[in-house]
Amino acid sequence: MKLEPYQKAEIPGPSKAFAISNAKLLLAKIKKAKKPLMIIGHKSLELEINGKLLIDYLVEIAKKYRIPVITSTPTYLEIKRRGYETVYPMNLIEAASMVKDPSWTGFDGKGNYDLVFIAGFPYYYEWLTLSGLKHFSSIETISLDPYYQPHASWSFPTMKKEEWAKIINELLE
Amino acid sequence: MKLEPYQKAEIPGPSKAFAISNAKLLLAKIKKAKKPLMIIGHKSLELEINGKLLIDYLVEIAKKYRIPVITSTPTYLEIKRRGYETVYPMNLIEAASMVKDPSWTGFDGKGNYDLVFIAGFPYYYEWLTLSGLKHFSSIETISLDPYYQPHASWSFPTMKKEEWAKIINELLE
Amino acid sequence: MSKKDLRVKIGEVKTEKGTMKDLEISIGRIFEEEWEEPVGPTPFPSIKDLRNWDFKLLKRYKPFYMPFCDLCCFCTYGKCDLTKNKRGACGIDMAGQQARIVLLACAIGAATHCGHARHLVEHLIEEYGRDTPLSMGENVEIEAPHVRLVCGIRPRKIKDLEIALDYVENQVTHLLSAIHTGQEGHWMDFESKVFHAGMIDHVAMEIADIAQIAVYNFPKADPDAPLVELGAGVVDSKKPTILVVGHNVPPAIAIADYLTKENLVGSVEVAGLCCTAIDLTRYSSFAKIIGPMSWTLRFIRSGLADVIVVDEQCVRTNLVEEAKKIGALFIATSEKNCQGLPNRTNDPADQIVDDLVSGKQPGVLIFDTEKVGEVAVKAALAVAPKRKKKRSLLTPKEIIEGSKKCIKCQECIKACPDNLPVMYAVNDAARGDLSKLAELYEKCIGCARCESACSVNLPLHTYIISAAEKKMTEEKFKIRAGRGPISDIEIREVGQPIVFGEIPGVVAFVGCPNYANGGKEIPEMVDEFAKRRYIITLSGCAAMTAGMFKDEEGKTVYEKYHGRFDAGGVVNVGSCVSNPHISGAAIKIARIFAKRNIRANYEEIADYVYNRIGAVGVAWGAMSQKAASIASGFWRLGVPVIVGPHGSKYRRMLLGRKDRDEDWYVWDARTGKKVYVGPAPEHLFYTAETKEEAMVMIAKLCIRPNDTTKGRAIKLTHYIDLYKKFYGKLPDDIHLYVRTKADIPLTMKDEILAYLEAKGWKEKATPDPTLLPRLIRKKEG
Amino acid sequence: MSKKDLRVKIGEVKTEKGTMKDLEISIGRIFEEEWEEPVGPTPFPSIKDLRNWDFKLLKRYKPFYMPFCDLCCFCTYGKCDLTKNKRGACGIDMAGQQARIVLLACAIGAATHCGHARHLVEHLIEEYGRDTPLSMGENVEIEAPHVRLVCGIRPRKIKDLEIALDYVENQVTHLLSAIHTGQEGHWMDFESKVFHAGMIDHVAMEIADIAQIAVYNFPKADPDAPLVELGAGVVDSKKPTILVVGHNVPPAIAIADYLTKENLVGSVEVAGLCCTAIDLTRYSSFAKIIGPMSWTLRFIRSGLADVIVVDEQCVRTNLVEEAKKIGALFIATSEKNCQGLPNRTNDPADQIVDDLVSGKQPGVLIFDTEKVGEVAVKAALAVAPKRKKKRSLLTPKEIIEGSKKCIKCQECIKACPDNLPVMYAVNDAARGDLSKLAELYEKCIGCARCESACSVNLPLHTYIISAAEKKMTEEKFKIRAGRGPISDIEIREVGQPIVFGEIPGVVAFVGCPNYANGGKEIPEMVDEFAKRRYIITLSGCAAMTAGMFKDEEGKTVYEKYHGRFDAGGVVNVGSCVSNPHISGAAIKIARIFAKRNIRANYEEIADYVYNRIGAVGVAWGAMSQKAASIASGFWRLGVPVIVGPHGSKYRRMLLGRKDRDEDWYVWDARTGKKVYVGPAPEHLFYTAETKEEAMVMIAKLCIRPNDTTKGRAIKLTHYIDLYKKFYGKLPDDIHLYVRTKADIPLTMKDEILAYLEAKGWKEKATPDPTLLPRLIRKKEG
Ligand code: SF4
Ligand code: SF4
Ligand code: SF4
Ligand code: SF4
Ligand code: SF4
Ligand code: SF4
Ligand code: SF4
Ligand code: SF4
Repeated sequence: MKLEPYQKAEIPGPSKAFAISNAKLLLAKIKKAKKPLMIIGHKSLELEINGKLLIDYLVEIAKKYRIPVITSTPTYLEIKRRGYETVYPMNLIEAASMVKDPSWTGFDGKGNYDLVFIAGFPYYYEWLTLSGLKHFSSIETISLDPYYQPHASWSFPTMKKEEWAKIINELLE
Repeated sequence: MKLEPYQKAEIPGPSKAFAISNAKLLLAKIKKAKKPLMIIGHKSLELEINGKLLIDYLVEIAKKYRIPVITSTPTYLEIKRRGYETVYPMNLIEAASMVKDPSWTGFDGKGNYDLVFIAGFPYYYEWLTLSGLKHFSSIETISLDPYYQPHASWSFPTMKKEEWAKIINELLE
Repeated sequence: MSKKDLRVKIGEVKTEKGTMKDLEISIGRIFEEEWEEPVGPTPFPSIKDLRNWDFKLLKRYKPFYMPFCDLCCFCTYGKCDLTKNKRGACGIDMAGQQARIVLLACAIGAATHCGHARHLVEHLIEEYGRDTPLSMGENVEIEAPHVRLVCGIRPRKIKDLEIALDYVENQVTHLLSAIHTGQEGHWMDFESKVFHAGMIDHVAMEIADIAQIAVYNFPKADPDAPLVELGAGVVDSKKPTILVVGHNVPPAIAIADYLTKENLVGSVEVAGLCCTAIDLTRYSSFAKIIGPMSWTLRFIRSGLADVIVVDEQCVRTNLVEEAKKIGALFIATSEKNCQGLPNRTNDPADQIVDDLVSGKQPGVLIFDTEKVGEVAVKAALAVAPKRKKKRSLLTPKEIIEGSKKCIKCQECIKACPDNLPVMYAVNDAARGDLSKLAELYEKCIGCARCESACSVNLPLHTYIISAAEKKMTEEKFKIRAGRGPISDIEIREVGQPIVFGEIPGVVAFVGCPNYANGGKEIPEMVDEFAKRRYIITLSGCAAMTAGMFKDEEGKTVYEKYHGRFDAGGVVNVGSCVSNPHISGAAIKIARIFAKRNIRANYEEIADYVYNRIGAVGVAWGAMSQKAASIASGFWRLGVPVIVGPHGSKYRRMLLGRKDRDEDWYVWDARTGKKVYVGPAPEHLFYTAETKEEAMVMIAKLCIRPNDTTKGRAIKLTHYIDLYKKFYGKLPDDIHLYVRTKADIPLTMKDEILAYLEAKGWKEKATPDPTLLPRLIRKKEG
Repeated sequence: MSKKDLRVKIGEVKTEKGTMKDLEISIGRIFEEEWEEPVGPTPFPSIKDLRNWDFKLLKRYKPFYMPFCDLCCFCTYGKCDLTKNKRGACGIDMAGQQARIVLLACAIGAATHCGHARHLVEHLIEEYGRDTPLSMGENVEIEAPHVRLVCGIRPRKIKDLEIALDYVENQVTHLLSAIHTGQEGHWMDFESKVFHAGMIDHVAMEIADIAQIAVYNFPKADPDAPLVELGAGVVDSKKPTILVVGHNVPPAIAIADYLTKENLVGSVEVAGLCCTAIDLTRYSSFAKIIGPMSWTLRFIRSGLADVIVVDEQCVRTNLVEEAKKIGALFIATSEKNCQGLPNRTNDPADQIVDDLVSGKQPGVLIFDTEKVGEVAVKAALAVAPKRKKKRSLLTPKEIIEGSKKCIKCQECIKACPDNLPVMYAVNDAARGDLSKLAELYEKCIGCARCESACSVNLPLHTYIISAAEKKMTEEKFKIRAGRGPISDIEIREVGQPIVFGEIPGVVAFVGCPNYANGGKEIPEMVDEFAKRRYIITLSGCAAMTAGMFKDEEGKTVYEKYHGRFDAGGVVNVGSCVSNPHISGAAIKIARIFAKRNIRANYEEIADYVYNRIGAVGVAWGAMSQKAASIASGFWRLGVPVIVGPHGSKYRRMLLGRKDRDEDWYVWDARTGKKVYVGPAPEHLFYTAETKEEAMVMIAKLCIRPNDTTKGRAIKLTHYIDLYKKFYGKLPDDIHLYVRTKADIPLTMKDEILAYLEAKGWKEKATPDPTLLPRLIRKKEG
């Protein structure tokens, strides 16, 4: 459980994500958020944790907390297949550049999002997008990957997958 | 007590100094070293800790553990004035470039040093010199400044001066 | 520079007509008067001259910056923490700093091509004389579209290129200077300079390529350029082998020439990595291509190379060390890449060969190209019997034993640019199962970072390639040799269908394939769009990669599709410096089909290309600074570029906002009215997360305001078809692209009509689109 | 480039003698035949041509690298972890990467001066014609020592400089190209390229300065150049004030010209920051110098400037914002520094003035120099009454109230480049005591990083200057205007005493004073060495800083010492681009005193300077990339450079090892024997921790193998004297410098003899020293 980038060299600088240590924290964040959003990447289709794909955990969270999801292809089809409908096809950085703009009104036309969950992308791709949001927006970002994403506002440390699953499962209980 | 560079932006990269948390550790290091060395900078003449100048602490350590000292001017005169004689005038980076060379035989002609204490320099100057030694030598380095020097092998965290003094005083007991 | 003023003062000039003494001449302009095309507004444009055009693009496509680091460490005031809205000691903010970094990359890229072009031109002049004509073949009248467009000159002989090179060097210097602490500060002006760097980069590349095409008689706009052997398995392991690596082909050509002269063709293998390989096969029928940069360590460690000759660019920087490991001899040939080696240029060839073969000097530096040819061949012949293809590959047993030392620290995984599961593969290997290691071969980009990071110093990259050795030796493919420019005849035929949209687009696959999956995904995308009868152009390592896959019939895309610049063609233009033939084709369409003046008329032509030519660049694994400047040359000309997810490492995207109607107005040149034309093209620089996403976006980014209804319908067919395939539904922006019902693809009419209705779609006008008010033929109001 | 081959092809040439059509000329060389000096071995040297010389220096002075960061983030393969001996994805290691970063800095520095020189020369040609002669005054025959030495040409008219600029731009491009991923890999070759960048940088700077001296009629080698007003307090606050900032003086001169033309001299103040200020005072008697770059915010926030005109280089990048705060109008004038402003170049001056004064556009961009002059003056006259010197300085009460908001987070201290105790000063202020804040004024370098970092957004830099306002307004000093080159007469007089060592040394204070204490310590060091009758030369911001201190009699060093290039002189050559007059003086000594050929004869002259001329550069607070390349130009010429501790941020030192006897052998040109000459000079690039350490090292680094016994004795006197003063004992290396007893300073004879005896000292030879075997007159053996 180290606050160390999963890509050894991807040191962010002085400002680093706080560590997520338990489900309560995540729950509190969700509760506090006026309009959360989740962005899911295609690596979630490859990463297996305790016999279950990352995408399944993520879709379950989205479902349970009614969080709209942005994703690309082929993930879009996979999420639909899992019976979740509040999902919008959009490229990650496109999404980030929209979310960054306070005047964007979101998919429901009612205003921008204030909390972004993100997971399942190639490490550096997610890392850089989070960096863009960190520097150029005031949105709160939470990485749900089982490793440290220092440019997020909050991230899991790089950790054993079982520990990660335990926390996420608590969130899903 | 944070492992955070005292110069906010002087982030080293993936490899960072371990934290010195007590006097025992320092003592063990000194005991283990075959040939320790101390390099003292002129900021030690300005930094006051608990009513005593940093240079006084350092000279006392050098005296007690018979560690030869390298320093420049005006520090050289100040150390002499404090009655310590095993002190050699030399510029910091010059010293580092000597210590870096395994074939250098030291001031006694008997071989190179294996542990370097360092303290009392402008932050960035010490920081960079330690970086040079970290990357290009296998010498162990210990910063004795009351703040974090991440390029050293070991460093105090950035800490309250009283806490620092407590540990150093233990070493001097 | 727009009034580039040449002057000469000389003591003595010898010409054919006699000798002149103390001649002094001042020349205000160097423009030929005999050329009927008038000089446009911006000959030899300086940094500021196209700033207005850039600002138009930048207002539509706002940069989204993604800092690699919270800090700036450019000067001794630093490091400075620029997190959020903090400013550095020089006053710069994060947006400015990111744009400055992009400019640095592009300036390095442009400088690299320019330096390459300069060395090449100097060399060719020395060898062949300054009056060598610059013929691109009978079918090419516009020999240098970029030089004409940017500089406003028409180069006829090789020496004419020097004027343009002077200009490029001058601009590179100014651009680099703007990066100095306390110069430019605003992101928008940095970005404008980025575009400028890209523009001059295309000039530099064009110069390099037309010079070598003309002098070396490479294929000249030849759609039927020969097929060439490609792959790590194409080298005959029984023969002495010379490996050439890099981009600047003269030393490799000297090797080929020496072999020919000495009747050694067939007795010695010459194979290459990267663009030097591509360019050598444009010259010599017996040369072979191993693969892109990421194949470097694979091939070298296989031990087949007896002599390694490197020139410049994309040459792994520790090859001296790698050559030593396999006992290969090493020759460096470029002043940009000297590797600390002794300069033996002035020593006799045989003495150098002796010193190499005897091991006295494992590597040498030779600047004399001809001598390189002689030394390389002689050394290869002499050393081959001695070293007996010494390799550093390992046996399964060695791998298994070594793997047992792994301490499971994960450093290898954390060091891998793609976090490939090296440790897990090693741990399987320790249990005797090498399959996971062999699998890594497909995704590994050969960077050896895992190896360098390994806590117990396992030669991990060697493990991977050793485990996949069989696969590697079976890598035998075909690629069509680089054909050079697009001919005027081809342009004449496709100009109209492209501008009207009936050929749905021109897709250029360029740049390095240095990210995981690049190898598999490029051929797949090429095939998809060639099948859909887009025009596919390729260059450099992307062109190789496209050829490294065979369909069920055992054919590569080069064998499957024709090589004409026409619908369904798969057109390899050549090496990286051949890229301007792709952008140049767009310029030529403006000139040949639309009869626009291109001479020193950049802004108008870029506006033309941007609004009318459905071209898009794809750099699926690009890693270099050169790739950055190549891309920015496309942007300024109005051609969008798509990169893979790793492209986020270029640190900023240029993204349009289709939700903001106000961004998508153009002037109608006929009426002077402002007209909404939809987000076409939607983005200027875009990362796609997956190949599927990329394919949908390629189709979409080919849409242009000028499409005829027929053209738009065809483009929408492909876009919607691909979208449905990969997202299972209609895209949510069709209403922005359908102007009248005639735009709707027939086969999807009902579905789309229903969708449009639901969206409250209204009919839109189809203007004669331009972003330049000065091009309005009728004054507004 | 050594065979730089000019060619022209033109449709039409108009000369005074008529018109030529379709002229075509090829010229193999551009060397004047009338110049009796023979062309040396390296005209227009390319990167590789002086590599041997560089390697000689680099073997003596091995780099000690101090990475700023464990990582490399130069390309999209990265970031790569290079910790210890790890390699990046391109194969580079940490030493290579550090050298590459140094090369990048120097390439940027050289590009910046070259770009500056090019814009200046283009501008001057446009305004004054290409045939303007390059006279440096009657007493200067060698008008351009660097151009002669490096290029091998003798520029007579301003247009001749373009050939040299083409060369510099060409080399900058190649150097930058070597930084591309996968090019150069070995630290030693990167360092050789660093030296090359420095060499061409001195050519570029020389071009810029001799062009402006000749055309603008700046002081020409004038030891009695006028004294000029200097300091933040010299501006008459009642008058409309224009502040000029930067390095490229034409816009400032246009302002002065406009004032003169309109009879407004005396009614409007023109004052400057950085080198533009220095250069303006070389032109205009009424201009004033505020101070170096670090004075920027101080002066601007004081509100005195009504109009701020910036050109290029060392211009804080957020001045648009700062100008807004005080309601000053802003004019940018350089394409390298456009700040996103609207380009108003083609609009009428009065309209621009209106838009500025009305606040419609707070800042504009104007590329037409003359128009800048008019707009700046008119705008200043119009806005001054309106804005009434609005300032952003604060009253004690405001500071005290604000300070109470401090949450004691220490972010300000951690953000300060010198970790100045800002928080403690603020906390004292909260208790009503502003003295600590006022004290910070002395050490603060005006970067405003503390402010940017403050958790509660306190305007901390404003606090500091407000607290010290009285002090600031009292800053009134004198500086001698930049005199330009050293005259041949001076060289003739001092050549011998310098080469023999009887003038103990030439100490050049150059570069920025942008680190704490720079302000106090530079004048102190200047005074110490002037008193000791060294020759002190100065340039740029260091020259200003030297003048910002008065002795008990109220005199600055410029008033206290003469301005001749002679013992005890304090010689301000001018701005940063005047630096080559300092290095050029060394070249001239070789030519004028020693009668060496300098034309295209770099290596021999560098060898001469290195072994014979006791010169040393001191850059006590240098921060810029330009400073890096200036320093490396000195290194290649054999002149060591000392920086303050902050200079460690340049990331590597070049340190000799006096303990290794084998490093300190030279050839005796008379006998061909190898002779030990001691570590002279001991280091090539050195950081001194304190001014005391620096002073000792300055004296020591002036020692040269060629010193006569008398000269050596004098040099040792100063070295030992300073050493004793600051270390209280004899230095431990005297035995390495005393060759015969005659070398021993008389006054210390006994003490030193005793020391030598204890060391087992033996007499040594005094050769005719050279590192170049080819200069041996008698063949060895
Ligand atoms: S360039 Fe500016 S932001 Fe970067 S280190 Fe220097 S002062 Fe800081
Ligand atoms: S060599 Fe291959 S597996 Fe190893 S770090 Fe590089 S890409 Fe990853
Ligand atoms: S770095 Fe080496 S030791 Fe560590 S997990 Fe990877 S293979 Fe094993
Ligand atoms: S920008 Fe790169 S080199 Fe500089 S501190 Fe950040 S990671 Fe390190
Ligand atoms: S230049 Fe080399 S070390 Fe630097 S990021 Fe690129 S691959 Fe890594
Ligand atoms: S403005 Fe002065 S006090 Fe503030 S950070 Fe800069 S140097 Fe330090
Ligand atoms: S940064 Fe601001 S709030 Fe924090 S200690 Fe400094 S002055 Fe106080
Ligand atoms: S001395 Fe430094 S701050 Fe001053 S003008 Fe020169 S480079 Fe800029």
